[in-house]
Amino acid sequence: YAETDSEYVKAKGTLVVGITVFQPMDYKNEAGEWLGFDADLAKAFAESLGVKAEFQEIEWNNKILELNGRNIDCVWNGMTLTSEVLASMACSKAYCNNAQVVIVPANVAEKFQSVESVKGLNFAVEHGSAGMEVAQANGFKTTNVQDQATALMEVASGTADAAIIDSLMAAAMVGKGTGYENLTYTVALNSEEYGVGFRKDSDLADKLNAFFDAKYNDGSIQKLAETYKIQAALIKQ
Amino acid sequence: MKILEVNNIRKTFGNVEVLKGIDFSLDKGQVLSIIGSSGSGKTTLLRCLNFLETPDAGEIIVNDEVLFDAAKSHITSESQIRKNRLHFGLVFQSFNLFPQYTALENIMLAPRLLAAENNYNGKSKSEFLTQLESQANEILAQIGLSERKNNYPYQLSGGQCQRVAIARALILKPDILCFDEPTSALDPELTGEVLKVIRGLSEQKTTMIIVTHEMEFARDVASKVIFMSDGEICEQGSPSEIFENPKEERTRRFLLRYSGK
Amino acid sequence: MKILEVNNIRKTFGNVEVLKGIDFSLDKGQVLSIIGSSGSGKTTLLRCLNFLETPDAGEIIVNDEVLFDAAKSHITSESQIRKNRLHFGLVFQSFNLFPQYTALENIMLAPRLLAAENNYNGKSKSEFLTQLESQANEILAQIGLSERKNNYPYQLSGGQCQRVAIARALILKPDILCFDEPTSALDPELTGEVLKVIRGLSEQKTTMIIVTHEMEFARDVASKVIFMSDGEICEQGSPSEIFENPKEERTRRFLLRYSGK
Amino acid sequence: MELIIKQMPVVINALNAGFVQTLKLFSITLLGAFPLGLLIAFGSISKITPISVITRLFIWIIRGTPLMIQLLIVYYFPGLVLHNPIWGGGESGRFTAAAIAFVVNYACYFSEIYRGGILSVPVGQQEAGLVLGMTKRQIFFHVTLLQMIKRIVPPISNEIITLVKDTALARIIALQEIIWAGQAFMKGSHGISGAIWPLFFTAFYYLIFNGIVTLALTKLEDKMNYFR
Amino acid sequence: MELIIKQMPVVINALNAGFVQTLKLFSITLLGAFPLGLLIAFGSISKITPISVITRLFIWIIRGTPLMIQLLIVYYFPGLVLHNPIWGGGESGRFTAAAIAFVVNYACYFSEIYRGGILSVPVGQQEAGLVLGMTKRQIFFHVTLLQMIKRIVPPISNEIITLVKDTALARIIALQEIIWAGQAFMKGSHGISGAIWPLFFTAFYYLIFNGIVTLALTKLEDKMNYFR
Ligand SMILES: Nc1ncnc2c1ncn2[C@@H]1O[C@H](COP(=O)(O)OP(=O)(O)OP(=O)(O)O)[C@@H](O)[C@H]1O
Ligand SMILES: Nc1ncnc2c1ncn2[C@@H]1O[C@H](COP(=O)(O)OP(=O)(O)OP(=O)(O)O)[C@@H](O)[C@H]1O
Ligand SMILES: [Mg+2]
Ligand SMILES: [Mg+2]
Repeated sequence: YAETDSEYVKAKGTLVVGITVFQPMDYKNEAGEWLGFDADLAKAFAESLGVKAEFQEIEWNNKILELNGRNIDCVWNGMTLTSEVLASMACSKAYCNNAQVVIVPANVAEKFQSVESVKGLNFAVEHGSAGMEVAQANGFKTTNVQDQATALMEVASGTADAAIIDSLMAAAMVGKGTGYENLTYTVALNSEEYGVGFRKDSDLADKLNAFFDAKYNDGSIQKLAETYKIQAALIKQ
Repeated sequence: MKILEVNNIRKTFGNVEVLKGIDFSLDKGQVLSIIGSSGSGKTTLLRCLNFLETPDAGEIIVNDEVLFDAAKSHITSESQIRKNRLHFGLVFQSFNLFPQYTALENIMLAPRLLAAENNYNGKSKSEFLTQLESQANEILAQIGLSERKNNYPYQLSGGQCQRVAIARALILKPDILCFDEPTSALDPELTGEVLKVIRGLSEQKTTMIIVTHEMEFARDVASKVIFMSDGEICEQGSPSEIFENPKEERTRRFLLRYSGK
Repeated sequence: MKILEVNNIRKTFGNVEVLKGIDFSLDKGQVLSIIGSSGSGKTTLLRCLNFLETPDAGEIIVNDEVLFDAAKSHITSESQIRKNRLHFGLVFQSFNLFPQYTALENIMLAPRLLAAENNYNGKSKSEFLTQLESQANEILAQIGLSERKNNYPYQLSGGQCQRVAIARALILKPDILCFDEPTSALDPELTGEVLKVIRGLSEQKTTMIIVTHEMEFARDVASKVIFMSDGEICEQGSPSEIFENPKEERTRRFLLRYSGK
Repeated sequence: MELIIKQMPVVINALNAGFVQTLKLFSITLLGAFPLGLLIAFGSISKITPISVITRLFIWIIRGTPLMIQLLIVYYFPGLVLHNPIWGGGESGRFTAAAIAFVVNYACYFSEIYRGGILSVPVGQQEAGLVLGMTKRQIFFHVTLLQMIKRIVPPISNEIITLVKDTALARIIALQEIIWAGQAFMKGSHGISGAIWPLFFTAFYYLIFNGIVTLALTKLEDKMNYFR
Repeated sequence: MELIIKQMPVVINALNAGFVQTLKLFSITLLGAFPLGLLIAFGSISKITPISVITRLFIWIIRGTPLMIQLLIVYYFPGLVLHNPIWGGGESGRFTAAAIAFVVNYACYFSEIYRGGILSVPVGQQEAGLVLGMTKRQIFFHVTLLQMIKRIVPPISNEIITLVKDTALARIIALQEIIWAGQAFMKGSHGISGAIWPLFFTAFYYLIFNGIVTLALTKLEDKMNYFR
């Protein structure tokens, strides 16, 4: 391999970005093109390196395999910086705030507005996710599923009482005008941050940090955040 | 003394009339040989006698009891048919021994099940079984297979299998024992031992109907010969009448084919 | 005029000696019948003559040419064996016709492939094929199957299959045509037509070796009979010598078994 | 390498737990599909046309779609479409749903094998029984059944071997079988994260499981060889 | 319901795209596994003991482990352990890896069928050829081959039907086949999110695909019935 990760990426001319479908960070428009807050930023970052961004959907369970096996170059997909993530990847600074929120059917939402009130519920959480960690920390009963979308479906199908997912995702996927109109989100169980993951020892994490600083200073990140209505969650760089 | 009377048996498969009115009768202790070319209906006739096929018309009378009357056949119960079958025994061309049972078990299975239904005719089960086994052993000795009684069919030669099949039919003491080409699935060398057993039975005055292609044997052992052709009895008579002075052209032509000249 | 000489052929499978030194000879145009009980080594002997088995000892001489000498067998090339085989033809008990070819194609396949290797002996391909086909048609007429030539084996009766197998061997014009129980897989009724064809060949002075259980036929058609027992030639001679005055006790006992008395 | 040796006991423990789920699913599928398959087979050769037509259509649909989709439908359909989440969300509900999907799927495959087995016992065996005055019931139990079993052992064996591997599909509805347990170490579990070897290591479990099942089936086949 | 009708065209489009991947994988697996299976079959009946032992061991391992794990190993092993990510991360690399895993897996299954087919042609056919002065080569091509093909059509058909459904496994390495495409609407894709029906709808694709394949195979079987 090339000396550093950035040389490796430049040599092949593409930055392969590992993603899953996650509104509003990464998703496809009706023409089939990738867009979203993360997707747009990744395109810009790749451009700054002089390479092309290539988006690759992955099985979220396999993200570390994908990264270490060099099938992708980074995981940039609203990834919460959990202790496990920090331990196994070289991560950028946090760029976005997030919270783990409780999803329940809208018709019973009133009963579940506090951490205390949701204690007895049966939760669906994504296996290995920040949501799972929070649930365990609170001593909740959980069922671990493959991804957050499945966790939502578990609540919709009644196979779980509630789910814990990212607040950003919740904002985009549940409630009026979404596919899950009968669900809503209530309590936030923690606050946490999103970051971008690279291979361990990669120099790209630092390069991305510098890129974030520059873009924050010229105000373009803020504008992008407004486009996707997540300006409230943005972290100052 | 007439043991069997067959009147006007007809059988149609689809729109092919396979039996076109068969009439014949048989006296107790007689041996009847049925010969005829392939497809003439010999097997179908035996199957009718054993109630494996239901004739479309005709009667079957055994010992003056009407076992079958086509006109009433639809009201005959399953269990009545079962009883009727026991007047006849049938030995198949391909033996049809039960492969999972030894020779002895093959012979004892049917009488054992039958007796179990009737509470062993008032005997104790073990008493009955002892009696049955000694009876089976006797028959095995008669057919010369005492030493192979604990062998499975696959361990027996074709000739031995056929002899077990004969024993299996004999133990139920049928009035009339039928054979459908009992040696045609056998090596020529093994044919002899089966024919010897049948010959022995005829000497003991067992009433038998034998469908066979062994012309020499048919002539030898039969008291009466029927030549079938195309679903009809073309000619019947004593062996010497049929084999030495066939009246019908068809009979003559059929017999000629066997010499290969 | 001697066409075949077999000297001291021995063959062992594992540690069973199946052929214990077979010696005999045959004149051109003679018909040899080999009889003997099951397991006596008749099939093995035919297979040795056709190079399907390699004898452990002995010689096979055809027309004074030594085709096989056990002492030198290891240096014989594949293609030499192929050539040697063409002196003999073999008709199997179970016909072994090629199921995917019609009767005509079965007969023509081998000569066609052989000729293709030799550039059709200088002829053009189409000229050769026309000749071959008319030759095949001639043989088909001879065995009485002209009308069935475009049928596949499964559409033919056993007797018809066996006749095609004979034609398939004949078209290669072997010096000696061998038959291994050519009728024992057939219904007795179909046996006649095959025997008739073989009889026809013998009338045309075809040299043949016939392993058979059809005693009457063997006696009829053979100019010489060998009785094998336990891997040895127990007795040989003219048909009347063997069948009417067998010298050996074993021969007598064997012949008795065929009558079923 | 050293790391692997240190992690080994933890991993083996977790994989064993996953393997227990695999094993449970395997056994219950067999126990359920054997009798259900026979029932379906009788349905498919029934002389009552509607029954046989419906049964055959059902078999065709089940055999024509991936078990993966069947699992998703069995588990999520009641809640999502019927608004009646009968399974509950716990591991035991998932297991029940998985077991039902597997049993039904395998029963359909088995039923076709049974059908072939029943039809392949020569009719001469039945006729021999009839001629000896036996009832149809007696013939089925004393003559046909064992011969049928003998004939279906080899194809059923193939299906059982396939089942060993198919159990892995249950992870689609989050049943934590052995591959799930192996993958957990990639994401972080029991204090180990980013370890791939446990996932590949599950292959050995399958090989050994498979070997044992194959051996047992060969034994069974041998046992049936006392007759031919 | 109305919503579904509105979403239908978009969903169908996306599912079609996924189905093309399924179809491609299916065809390439067959094209590759047919010849490779023959090669492996020859290896497994080779008279050179090391070759036959190694080939059989290989077949045993491949048939004894889930295709799912084989997919994971083929795709991730080069990069993770050999530090040589030969597949790249794109869809085409994933497809190549999936194709290789499928071809090898199915070739092993096919090889066992070929082996059975070769051994089941009666030895009398060979001997008849020899006695007529044909070479071994001529016998293989003019006598044995077609009979072998006839015998293996039914078991190969079964495997092909299984392959139709097995293609779904490729999603484990993120190959976007039809079930993946169906699931995408749960997460949000083409402006639709939280829709479950597209996933269940994929079952129809399988049923139809399966029906067509079954029909084609039955035709083929009929064609081989010109002889027996
Ligand atoms: N179940 C059946 N359905 C239709 N046709 C039948 C059936 N059984 C027999 N046949 C036909 O009835 C005719 C007589 O057959 P059968 O078996 O009685 O003849 P056969 O005299 O015993 O002949 P073979 O000597 O060949 O045994 C044949 O044309 C046969 O094809
Ligand atoms: N390939 C072989 N391997 C081992 N033993 C064999 C082989 N071929 C034949 N034998 C044995 O050689 C002996 C002679 O067999 P062969 O087939 O030549 O007898 P046969 O006289 O043709 O008998 P039949 O009349 O039954 O055809 C038998 O004991 C047989 O089991
Ligand atoms: Mg008949
Ligand atoms: Mg022989």
